[in-house]
Amino acid sequence: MKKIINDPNQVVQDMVAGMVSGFTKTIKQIPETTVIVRTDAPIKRKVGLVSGGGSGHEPAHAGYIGKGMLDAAVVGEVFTSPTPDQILKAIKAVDGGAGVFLVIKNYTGDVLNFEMAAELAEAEGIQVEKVIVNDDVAVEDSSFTTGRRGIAGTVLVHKIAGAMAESGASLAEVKRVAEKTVQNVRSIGMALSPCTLPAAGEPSFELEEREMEIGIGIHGEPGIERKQLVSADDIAVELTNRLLADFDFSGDVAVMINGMGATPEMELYIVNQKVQTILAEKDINVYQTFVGEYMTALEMAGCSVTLLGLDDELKMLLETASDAPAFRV
Amino acid sequence: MKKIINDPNQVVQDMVAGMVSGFTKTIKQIPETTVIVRTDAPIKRKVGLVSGGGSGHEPAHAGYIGKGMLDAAVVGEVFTSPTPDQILKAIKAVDGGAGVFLVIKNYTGDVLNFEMAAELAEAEGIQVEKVIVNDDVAVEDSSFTTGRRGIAGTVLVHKIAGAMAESGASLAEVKRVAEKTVQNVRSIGMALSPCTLPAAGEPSFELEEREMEIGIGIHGEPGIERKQLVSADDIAVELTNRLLADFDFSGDVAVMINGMGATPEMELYIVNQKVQTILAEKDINVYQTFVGEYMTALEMAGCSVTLLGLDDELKMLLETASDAPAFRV
Amino acid sequence: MKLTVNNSIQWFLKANEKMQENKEYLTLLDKKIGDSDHGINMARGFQEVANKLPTQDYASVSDVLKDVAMTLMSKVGGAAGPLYGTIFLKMSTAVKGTDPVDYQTFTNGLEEGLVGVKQRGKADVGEKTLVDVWAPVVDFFKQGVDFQADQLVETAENAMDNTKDIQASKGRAAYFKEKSIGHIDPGSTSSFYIFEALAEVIREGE
Amino acid sequence: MKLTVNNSIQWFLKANEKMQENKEYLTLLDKKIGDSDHGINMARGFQEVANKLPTQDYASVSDVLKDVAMTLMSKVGGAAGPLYGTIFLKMSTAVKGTDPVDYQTFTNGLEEGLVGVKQRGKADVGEKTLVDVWAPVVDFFKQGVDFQADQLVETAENAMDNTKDIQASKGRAAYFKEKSIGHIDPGSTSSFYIFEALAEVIREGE
Ligand SMILES: Nc1ncnc2c1ncn2[C@@H]1O[C@H](COP(=O)(O)OP(=O)(O)O)[C@@H](O)[C@H]1O
Ligand SMILES: Nc1ncnc2c1ncn2[C@@H]1O[C@H](COP(=O)(O)OP(=O)(O)O)[C@@H](O)[C@H]1O
Ligand SMILES: [Mg+2]
Ligand SMILES: [Mg+2]
Ligand SMILES: [Mg+2]
Ligand SMILES: [Mg+2]
Repeated sequence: MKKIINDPNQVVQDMVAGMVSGFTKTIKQIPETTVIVRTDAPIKRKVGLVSGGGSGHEPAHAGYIGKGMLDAAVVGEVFTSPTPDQILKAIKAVDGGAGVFLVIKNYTGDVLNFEMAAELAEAEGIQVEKVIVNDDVAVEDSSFTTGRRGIAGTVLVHKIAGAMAESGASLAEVKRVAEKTVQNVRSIGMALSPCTLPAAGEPSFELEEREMEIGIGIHGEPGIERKQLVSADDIAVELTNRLLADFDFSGDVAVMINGMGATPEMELYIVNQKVQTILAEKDINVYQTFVGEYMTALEMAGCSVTLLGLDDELKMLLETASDAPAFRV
Repeated sequence: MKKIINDPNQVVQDMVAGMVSGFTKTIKQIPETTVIVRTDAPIKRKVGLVSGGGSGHEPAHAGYIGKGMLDAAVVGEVFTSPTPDQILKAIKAVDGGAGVFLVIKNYTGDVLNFEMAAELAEAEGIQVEKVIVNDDVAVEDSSFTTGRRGIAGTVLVHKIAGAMAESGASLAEVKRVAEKTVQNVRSIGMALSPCTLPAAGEPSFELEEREMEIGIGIHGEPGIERKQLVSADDIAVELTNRLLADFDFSGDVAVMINGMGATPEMELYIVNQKVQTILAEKDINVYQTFVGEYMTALEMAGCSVTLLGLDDELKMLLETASDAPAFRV
Repeated sequence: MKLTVNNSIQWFLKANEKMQENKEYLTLLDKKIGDSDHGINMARGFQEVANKLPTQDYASVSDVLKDVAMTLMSKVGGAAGPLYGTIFLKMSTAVKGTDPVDYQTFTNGLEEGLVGVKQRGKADVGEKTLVDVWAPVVDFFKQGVDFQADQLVETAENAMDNTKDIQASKGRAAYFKEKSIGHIDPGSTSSFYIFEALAEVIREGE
Repeated sequence: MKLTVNNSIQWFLKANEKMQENKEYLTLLDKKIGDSDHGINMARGFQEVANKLPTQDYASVSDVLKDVAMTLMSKVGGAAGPLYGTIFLKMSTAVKGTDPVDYQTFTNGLEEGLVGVKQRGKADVGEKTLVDVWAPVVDFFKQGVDFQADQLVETAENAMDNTKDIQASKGRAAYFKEKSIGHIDPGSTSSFYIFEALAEVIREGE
């Protein structure tokens, strides 16, 4: 394992310190926590927006803190949901009286910890609402299991809910647009090579030299299929077709080509080229495109494709200004 | 070699197509070239700003196109300077009558090709000025050799020259602030693992499992020393001290912690934490901080640290608005 | 069998030793059908518990259990944190008022813990989670007062081993679908260590 | 020796074959003391030259050389592109007006190319660049009219081999400082192929 770190058990503490260091005008760390908050929080009468999850997905989630997006991010251990006490601190720090909205990715750990935090906050008289993002079409949409994972589409939920909250909308309104976004967003990922948790010291899975995995999650969880590595165009076709098969995207869409960590931007653009071509062929109009690293899995090589169906309201919210360093509009 | 590409010999064409695809409101490709230009170019009476170089350094350089930064980027083959004919096309496309300014990184290939293009442009009656960025302190500053390389500091030159040009300043004024920036900026990089050119198919150098290289260039060119991998803090100390030994940074500085391609953002923040601590100990005031991927070397793992000494003029130019997707202010 | 404050502290100190010793093994199990962090998470959480318990003055077993619950809840994270937190919190409530805790009360506490974790995780027996160890152990306790520590270990161990044949339908292992079969559930294994530690404490008291 | 339009086209077609055959080798040399692209660059540029030359109607050797120069300049990139571009452009100018090109004019052309590339690259003999092959070859041509193709190959080959012992002070190899010693210069090697191709053309004309 080759990493630029100090103590493998201290990476999260060190990272959070380094996230705030040099950025004290805009964000602050709640002392003795791994919660990062806008310096101007809580904002009176604005719905507070809190997200978070395990770390190792940077810039998610702290990079999305800023006017027009998140008010706080709760940073868990690597690939491990943060705990209810930390989440509760974030909720309290951003509650400006209009309630707090939680964006949760659909993993057992995240759901349990955020739900417990929400219960604790409600017990203290804070109004809390939430949305659970489950955009990953690689997982069967079953009510008997945990269901679909939340992956890169989460970033678009942050953006849209954040814009709505910034406009002064009520908690119910924020929830409504967040849920609409979740209903309209689909993603799927793939990987060429694994990632290594600092404290584990070894790659969390193996892939052969000419092998790739379609449908992989952002913690290296298995996908749909392992198979021979194919061309960028063929990868783009497979991923895009799986999204189109799952949801009716006729109309306007936003496209996000997300790098998993180690993939050169060059390769993301090559994928983007083909995705755009496919959508054009199907008369799907691309309203906005995002290419870059938005939701990573440490140094995993690979990418994901996200499509979000847009109506006029979502378009408007997607375009509103955002100060978040990782999603500046 | 595992890459998400189609034909290894077509990666640049495919990438450029994918850079423009989905972003046609803001940028366009000059047909049959690998030149990318602002859609609103040429802008009357504004100095046109052109940069470029080999590809594989994304988001450099096309990510820095936008109001307040570059007008055009010329994309060469992977790690290979673009050719004079392409550069000339960029110059012509952005000349709004106030002349064109070239930001060149100090590599023999880049200097030769850009100089030839400048000669051709001047022969066609376009006023051209240039700056050669050589911020890499890992290379001896010798007049008998090629001299220092241009690395991540180049991005700050784009920003500052771009802001000046956007303000309506003359070619001479743009050149003056660009040169001031070059005089005040120093960088140094390090790597944990190599990168592979698509057409070469094999890593361009090797590093042992517990080895790192200090002072490496953005094409994997050798640095100062190969040695045992040490902690993030020790790496930060070594890199920062080499910068401080080379230039008097007392006063205000901008800090850039740049990822080389495969390094998780987590690790960049860990390095940032220590760099900020060192600077604080030396009473150097950090005016602004940038952490992310600004100038990469395909999927090389590693980072670089850049310091830029700031006076009031540079501060102001650094803070002015920029629409460039990879450097939005 | 009676559980004193001191017994209960010993229980968690021993459990911690096992988590530390088997940190890599638990992580390896989680690598096979999860995200390679269960050992790291449990070792971190139980270390905190072990650091804390000896420094406090506890009036009751219920208080010990509550502190264990809160510490695990705030230090483990992931799925395991709230699940184990819930178990020991429910147990703490159930045994409140009896000190030392007698067999019946303790059994009741275990059962409340099981009910709580099933609710929290929306999981039932046969989904390849720690419920598959807790449920048989609760049954075992309910069978009678006069048991041997070895039988407890055996029950928990068999239950753990049996998770190998189950296809996961809850938690991260569910993503592996039929490929989850053939691997022991990491959470069931950490639960086994907890009962192994309990058996040792009971044995010492015998 | 006289160089016709056809001879000169053959020269570059043969040179292209060598660039294609040795693409990997040139890249390997550049991996040792550069950035692993020299073979890729030269193969791309000369392939374009080889694609173009047979499709055009050239009135003079000068025109052939000019087209070679412009094609290399716009297709090779990196350091080698403008350097080889400059060489053949200068040569084109120098041989203009004599067709077929006689020995004296050709020698003069080579020398003009050398002067041009030294200026362009700000490099002199002994800096471990292609100048270290071109300079001795120009000297060789200047020595006399009556030479054998084999001697040309030998001269260029020795010159190329000699770059091994030089410490680079120009181009990317200069970053390797003393570690550049012991490796043959990639640009000198591609220049050797160009002269080897020239020798073959001369041999065929003998
Ligand atoms: N819904 C659930 N109900 C009960 N136990 C569960 C549930 N989901 C997961 N678990 C248990 O948690 C264990 C995984 O814990 P851990 O690896 O720490 O968390 P995460 O899956 O978030 O990484 C599993 O092995 C399983 O025993
Ligand atoms: N200043 C210079 N003058 C003459 N030749 C040079 C100079 N710099 C580099 N070269 C030649 O160019 C070759 C490298 O070409 P290439 O690898 O294509 O370009 P780059 O170094 O830009 O990647 C070197 O081997 C050397 O022979
Ligand atoms: Mg986890
Ligand atoms: Mg090169
Ligand atoms: Mg896990
Ligand atoms: Mg080269």
